[in-house]
Amino acid sequence: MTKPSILSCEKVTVAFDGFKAVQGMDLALQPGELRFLIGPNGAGKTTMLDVVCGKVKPVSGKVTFHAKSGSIDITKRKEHKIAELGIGRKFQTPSIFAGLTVEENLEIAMSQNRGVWAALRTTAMKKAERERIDAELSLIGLGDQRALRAGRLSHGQKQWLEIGMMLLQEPEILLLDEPVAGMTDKETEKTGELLQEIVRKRTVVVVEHDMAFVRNFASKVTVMHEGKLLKEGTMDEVQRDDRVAEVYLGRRRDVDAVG
Amino acid sequence: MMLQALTAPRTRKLWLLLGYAAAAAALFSAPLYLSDFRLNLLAKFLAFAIVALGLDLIWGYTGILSLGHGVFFGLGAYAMGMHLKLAAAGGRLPDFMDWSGVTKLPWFWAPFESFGVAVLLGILIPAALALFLGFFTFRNRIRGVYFTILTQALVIITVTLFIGQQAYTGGTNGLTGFTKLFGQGLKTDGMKTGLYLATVIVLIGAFVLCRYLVKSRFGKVLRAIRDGENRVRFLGFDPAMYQMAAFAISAALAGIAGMLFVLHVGIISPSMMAIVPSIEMILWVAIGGRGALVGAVIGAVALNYAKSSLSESYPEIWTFFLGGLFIVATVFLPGGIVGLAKQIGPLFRRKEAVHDQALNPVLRESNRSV
Amino acid sequence: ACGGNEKGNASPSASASPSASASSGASAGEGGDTVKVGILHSLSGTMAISEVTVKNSELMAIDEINAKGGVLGKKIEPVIEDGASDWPTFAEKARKLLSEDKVATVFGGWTSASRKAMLPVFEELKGLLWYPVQYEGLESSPYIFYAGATTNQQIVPSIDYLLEQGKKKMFLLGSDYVFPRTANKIIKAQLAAKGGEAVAEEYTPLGYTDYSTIIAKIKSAKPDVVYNTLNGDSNVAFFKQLKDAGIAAKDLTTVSVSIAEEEVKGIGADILAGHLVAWNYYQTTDTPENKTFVENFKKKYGADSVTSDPMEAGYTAVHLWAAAVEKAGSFDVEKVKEAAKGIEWNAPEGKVTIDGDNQHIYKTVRIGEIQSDGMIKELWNSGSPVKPDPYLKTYDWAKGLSGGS
Amino acid sequence: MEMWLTQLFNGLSVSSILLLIALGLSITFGLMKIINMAHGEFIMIGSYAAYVTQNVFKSALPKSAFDAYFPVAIVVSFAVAFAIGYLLEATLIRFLYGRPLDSLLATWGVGLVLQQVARSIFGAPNVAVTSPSWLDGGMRIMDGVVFPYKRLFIIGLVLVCLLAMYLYIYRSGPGRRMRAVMQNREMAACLGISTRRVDGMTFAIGSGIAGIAGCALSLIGAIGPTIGTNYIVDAFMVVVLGGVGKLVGTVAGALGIGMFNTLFEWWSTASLGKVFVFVLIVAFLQWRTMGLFAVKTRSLD
Amino acid sequence: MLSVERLEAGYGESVILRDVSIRVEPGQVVCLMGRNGVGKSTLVKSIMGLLKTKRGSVSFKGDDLARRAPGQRARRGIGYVPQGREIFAQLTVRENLRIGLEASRDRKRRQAKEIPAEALAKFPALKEMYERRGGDLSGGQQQQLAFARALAAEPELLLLDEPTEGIQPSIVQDIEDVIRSIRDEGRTSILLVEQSLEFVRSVGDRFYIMEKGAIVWEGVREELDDPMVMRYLTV
Ligand SMILES: Nc1ncnc2c1ncn2[C@@H]1O[C@H](COP(=O)(O)OP(=O)(O)OP(=O)(O)O)[C@@H](O)[C@H]1O
Ligand SMILES: Nc1ncnc2c1ncn2[C@@H]1O[C@H](COP(=O)(O)OP(=O)(O)OP(=O)(O)O)[C@@H](O)[C@H]1O
Ligand SMILES: NC(N)=O
Ligand SMILES: [Mg+2]
Ligand SMILES: [Mg+2]
Repeated sequence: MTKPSILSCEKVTVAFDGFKAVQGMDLALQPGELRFLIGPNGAGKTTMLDVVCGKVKPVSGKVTFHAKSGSIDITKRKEHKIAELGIGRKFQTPSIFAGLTVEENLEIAMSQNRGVWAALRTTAMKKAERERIDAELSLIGLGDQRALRAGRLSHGQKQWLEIGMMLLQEPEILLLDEPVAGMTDKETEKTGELLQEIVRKRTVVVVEHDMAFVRNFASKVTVMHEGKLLKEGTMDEVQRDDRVAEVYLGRRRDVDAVG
Repeated sequence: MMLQALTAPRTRKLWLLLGYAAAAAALFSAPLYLSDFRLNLLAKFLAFAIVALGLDLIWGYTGILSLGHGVFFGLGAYAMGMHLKLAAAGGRLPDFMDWSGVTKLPWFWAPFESFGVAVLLGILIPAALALFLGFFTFRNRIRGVYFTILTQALVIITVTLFIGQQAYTGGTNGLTGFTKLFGQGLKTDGMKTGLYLATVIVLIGAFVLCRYLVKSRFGKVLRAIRDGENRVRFLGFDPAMYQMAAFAISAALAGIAGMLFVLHVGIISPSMMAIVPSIEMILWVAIGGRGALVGAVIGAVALNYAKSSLSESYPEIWTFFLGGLFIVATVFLPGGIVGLAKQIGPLFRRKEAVHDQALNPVLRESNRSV
Repeated sequence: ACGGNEKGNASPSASASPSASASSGASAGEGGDTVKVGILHSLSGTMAISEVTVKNSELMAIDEINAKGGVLGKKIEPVIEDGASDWPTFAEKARKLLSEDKVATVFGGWTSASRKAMLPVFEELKGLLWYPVQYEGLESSPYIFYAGATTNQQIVPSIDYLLEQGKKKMFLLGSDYVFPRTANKIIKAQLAAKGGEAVAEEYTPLGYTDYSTIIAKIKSAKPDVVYNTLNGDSNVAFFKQLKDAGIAAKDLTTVSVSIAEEEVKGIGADILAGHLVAWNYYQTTDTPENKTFVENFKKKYGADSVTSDPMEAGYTAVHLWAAAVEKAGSFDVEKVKEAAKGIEWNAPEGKVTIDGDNQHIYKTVRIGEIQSDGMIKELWNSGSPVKPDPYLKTYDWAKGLSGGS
Repeated sequence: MEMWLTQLFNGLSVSSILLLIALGLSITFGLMKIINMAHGEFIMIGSYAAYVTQNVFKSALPKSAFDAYFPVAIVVSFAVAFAIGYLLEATLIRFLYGRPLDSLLATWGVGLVLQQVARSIFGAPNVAVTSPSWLDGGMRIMDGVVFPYKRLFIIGLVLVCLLAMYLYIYRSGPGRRMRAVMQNREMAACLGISTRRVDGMTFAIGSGIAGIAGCALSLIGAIGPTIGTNYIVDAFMVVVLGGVGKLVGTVAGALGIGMFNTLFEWWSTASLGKVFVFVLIVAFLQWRTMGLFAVKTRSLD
Repeated sequence: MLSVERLEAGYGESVILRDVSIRVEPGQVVCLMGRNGVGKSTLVKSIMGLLKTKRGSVSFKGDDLARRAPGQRARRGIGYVPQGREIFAQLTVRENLRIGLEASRDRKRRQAKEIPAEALAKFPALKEMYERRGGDLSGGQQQQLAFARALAAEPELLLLDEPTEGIQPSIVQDIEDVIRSIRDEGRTSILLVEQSLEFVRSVGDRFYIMEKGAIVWEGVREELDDPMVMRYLTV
């Protein structure tokens, strides 16, 4: 805990009709960190991301975003304000705008003035914006589909599109919920490389179940179980933990053998 | 290759432009070839087309179904009606007030003495009401049918109040008996042609405005809201602001249409703000093809034309045909009249409607939002 | 002539519009051996329950006239249009009838709103409208003939009748629209001047169907009479529910001004028996003309069908127009109007006369009681036709009613 | 005291009628997501079915049997509306799943056609149904407080319909299949459910219940081609206010609107009472944006 | 068991699959691989009957399925775990499973009040969530539910579209075990769409690789070597 954290969650508890999905969870992120959040299905990972991006309000606990201008209590902000602060989110099931073209999806996601007036006055994309989108399109491999309605993309292509949108949004903190689900191994690798690229400029939290992926790219891993923090540390430390093995990784497999 | 890519969209644009120009020319020259009666009808339909444009903006593009646009239409119409009534009264009290025991012109009637103020209020009052309603509902994230029902409640509240305040609104009879505009007789040939042409110009203006809106980034955000309101939120936009803006613009257009309607038809009464007219407005857009501005215009004109001519030809059973038309249109023209152009073998395709996302994603998506 | 519709002749419409008649010089509605007239009622929508029967009686009158050789030797050809219970549609169709079909006259309308919507069209195109329903008065357009009762031919005398019977406390119940509100305003002034009392005034939205609370209010107000200006479906709900609440005609007098034989049929005579109504005509009205009228009507529309006041008014209107045309010797609107002044005709309701001053009609007022067979028994009548006074100028107590001017 | 009792009963009675007209819609709209603008016309069908049944009894059976017509009429109303609903589903509605807005347009057309059919068959004016004598009069609770038998009967009928619907939807195999199909038609099909049959049955049941409502309403209201228009808005209000897709919501919606309406109407006037109720609905939705019993989901939208 | 011959299918106007032929023999686990968007899910949907085949045929146990609706195919013994889970969100876990029983060919089982125990044996965690609504479960829990739901009807052919997506490693192992045990029992054949090479190598008997809507490679486990992978599965 040398550097001041950019985001800190303290004792966050979330309940749905009495069911506690997250209980007293702590999480602190350093600027420029690539953090992996793992844990069994239903551990509360997605819910935790929901809290950070404002989708779910915790019943108790504090979530503080340490911006340059000062600390901000996230739990009191509306979603779009949180997004404006610089917290971006990719959802577990791909959620893109099905009726818009691939290109339009990216255009909207692109960092910009998001007020009504500004939008009313913008008719055509500026040259710089065009170029950014073109670059993004080739990065996510959807150049040929740029004019296609996004609803017609395959599952994996939608994933890519959403990642592309997140990158154009240029958030300070990027929350990725299972970004490589449904991708081929090679694509997974490519995504990982992309992540390392991104993390130079921002902080990233990734929720994943693909251990090979986690292993290859993670420096620090947080393990959740039943809404609580189970273990935090390097991948090696986590792997060696018996409880993690028991509830999450599985008994037999030697994780080192993966890949 | 390069050249082709450049020219293809361009020629299409050229054709489109040509089409618009031809349509505009046909409209402007209508007084030359249409009878008095038909011209009056067309003028009314064109006024309806303006409401349809606004509805398309809020429904087709933003995915918000308002069954309350009759109110906005009516408020605009009443604004103009009040002006005309005062003009007809020529400085005295409007006749219905007189009979209702009102002795002095109510304060809120006074501003409508001026044509300019009346027009302004005819636009601003609907827009302000829409903003007011939108401010609460959109910020509270009232969506889908819940919003739709809320607009129906708005209709019922407004209509009941207008009926109840007979001394100030003319009650169920509404406002009629208009005679003059700008001191000129309303029924002179020159005035009628002038009003018709004014309607054409306003319609074109509204069309250009809406086109600009949907092509701008604002329009893209609206469509994004239609597809996934929350997702838009997490991108940093405040959907409520966009929805409010779209709703208010849409209401203002309805108000404008209402003003023109009164000038052509000579009556506004609460029944024109009620549930049925409000639903009919939606039907125009649906038949024309939502999510396409031309569709809204075509739908409003075509459907009203069909209604008029069907009821002229079969006065006793025309609702059979009109109802049948709706049924056939939804089953066989899911994209509306405009969608018809885009699909050739609809008969065969309907069978796989459930899986057929490719057919018309806009349609499916906007459908989903209710 | 074309009723002063200069544009109709001057514009090139004849060549462009397929429906425009080729003989552009011909008189209004005249084409060879026939003359067109418009019939404009709601044949669809919520008002069709009332208006369709009026259309039927008007058509029957036309048949009768045609059977006798028509008017001025021409057969009448009705052009039927549907007002669709929508007021702007009434205006649209009126315009169509006058300027496209060039009809000689129009019979139509029921609600005041529909009449108000048509009025400017008739005044603009100088066409003629015959309006067959009782209404709230306060109107006198030079292009409309009012064949139904105005307030002093129905409301006012019925209140006088009730007061004479010693019924002073009145509960005013109406649908929320112009006719009931205006009628009640008049009634309140009349009661105030003549020692009666309006204990309550209630309006329910058109189409309202639950009267339990209203009935509770009636119970607690304990009036002598419920003066009922409800319209349409609401009447069915009100009377069915009144009966269920254990209130029969013997317990509480009601007087209705919008329930005629047709409505009785739709509510059920068992429910309405004993309740009072006020009109100018009943199926039972004892005149030779009515006998044939009812007979012919049943012959044409079935033995089950009944006749009612608005139907009779519509029927009478057609005959009055024909008489006026014959007298004028022309279909020209202005000439017909001129000729119509003072025309008398023996209608099913008795002798009627067109009042030249306001184009209303002298009508006999009748209070009746609904019988268990669905017919209405006359209890009282005004003896002679009452002169129409749409603005109630001849009634002292009505002076304060309008705002002054 | 007696006024309170009467008004409480009236409130309950109004609620029961609202519930009756909304129950069928809670299926066709609440579960199937068909914006069924022809719902009012199915009520109308039920009323006319009662009228026809009555006429048959009048003309074909001895006078003494007349009073028995009403139970028969309920069954006939259900059956006729059910059959027409089934037919409609098979020929039209099935093209409209997942397209609620198109369903609005098409069912609006269906409503127009059905009204015209009724007008052509039965004539434009209203027709009368004579209620059976055993429903005449009322139960005397105390001096000045009478609970009409018809109202009591309707309350009872609603309870029976409600119970039957509850058992069917939430406690039976067909009901489970129905809910599965309504939530995810494609997946239900993939799991071996005959979606065509379930769809047809569901719409037909919703229509049939509207038919029962029409039959019951013939006791206290008008019977004419356009009576559906009197009920349609209220029916939607009830279903939506309670929370779309929840039977308990529909009950709550009906009770809420019915009670408040009666209360406001007592305090003010029928028109103002209506305004108050609708203002209250608008205000209420600000607080409960998805109705009283919102269906909560984790999904993004 | 299942034989797809020269299938052509797609969405509306757009044809995705061209001339696709695959076979699944009884008791086999056949794996279908390919990059995102090549048409794997489309093929599975066509087999299930969710998409209309434009040309070619799908036959199961010797019958042509062309005219059969998805429900009929399910009742003939095809089980389906779709990509994206498609849980009935408003139904409880129990109800979801009971819907799964609908396709049973055994009448008793179809009308059973309780979920047969062996259907749940492979996913014990579900039992604890019986009364919760399907939509409330986490992604991985839903995936398990979808799997169990498909197994409830004892299908003869199971179509699995990326069943391990979003599943925690230990359960992926369990699923692997489940698939293996199903294979060992020999009563159910499996067509598995899967991205993880490691996973398919450990359970698959035969392999198909797709590219742009066509089968470009087929073979057995030993033939699925690194050059093959490099060629068809890298980006
Ligand atoms: N809206 C809700 N209502 C009820 N329960 C919920 C809701 N949202 C989440 N839960 C429950 O909270 C728990 C945590 O869910 P969450 O989605 O956060 O898990 P997760 O760690 O993301 O799992 P996975 O890896 O499977 O995606 C789960 O048991 C889930 O069922
Ligand atoms: N509903 C749809 N409408 C139109 N086109 C679609 C639809 N779904 C998929 N497609 C198109 O079909 C092609 C194949 O999609 P499919 O879902 O079969 O891919 P996949 O191989 O399963 O990919 P993934 O691994 O990403 O799931 C894609 O190019 C996609 O654009
Ligand atoms: N004129 C009437 N009764 O509305
Ligand atoms: Mg998750
Ligand atoms: Mg796939």
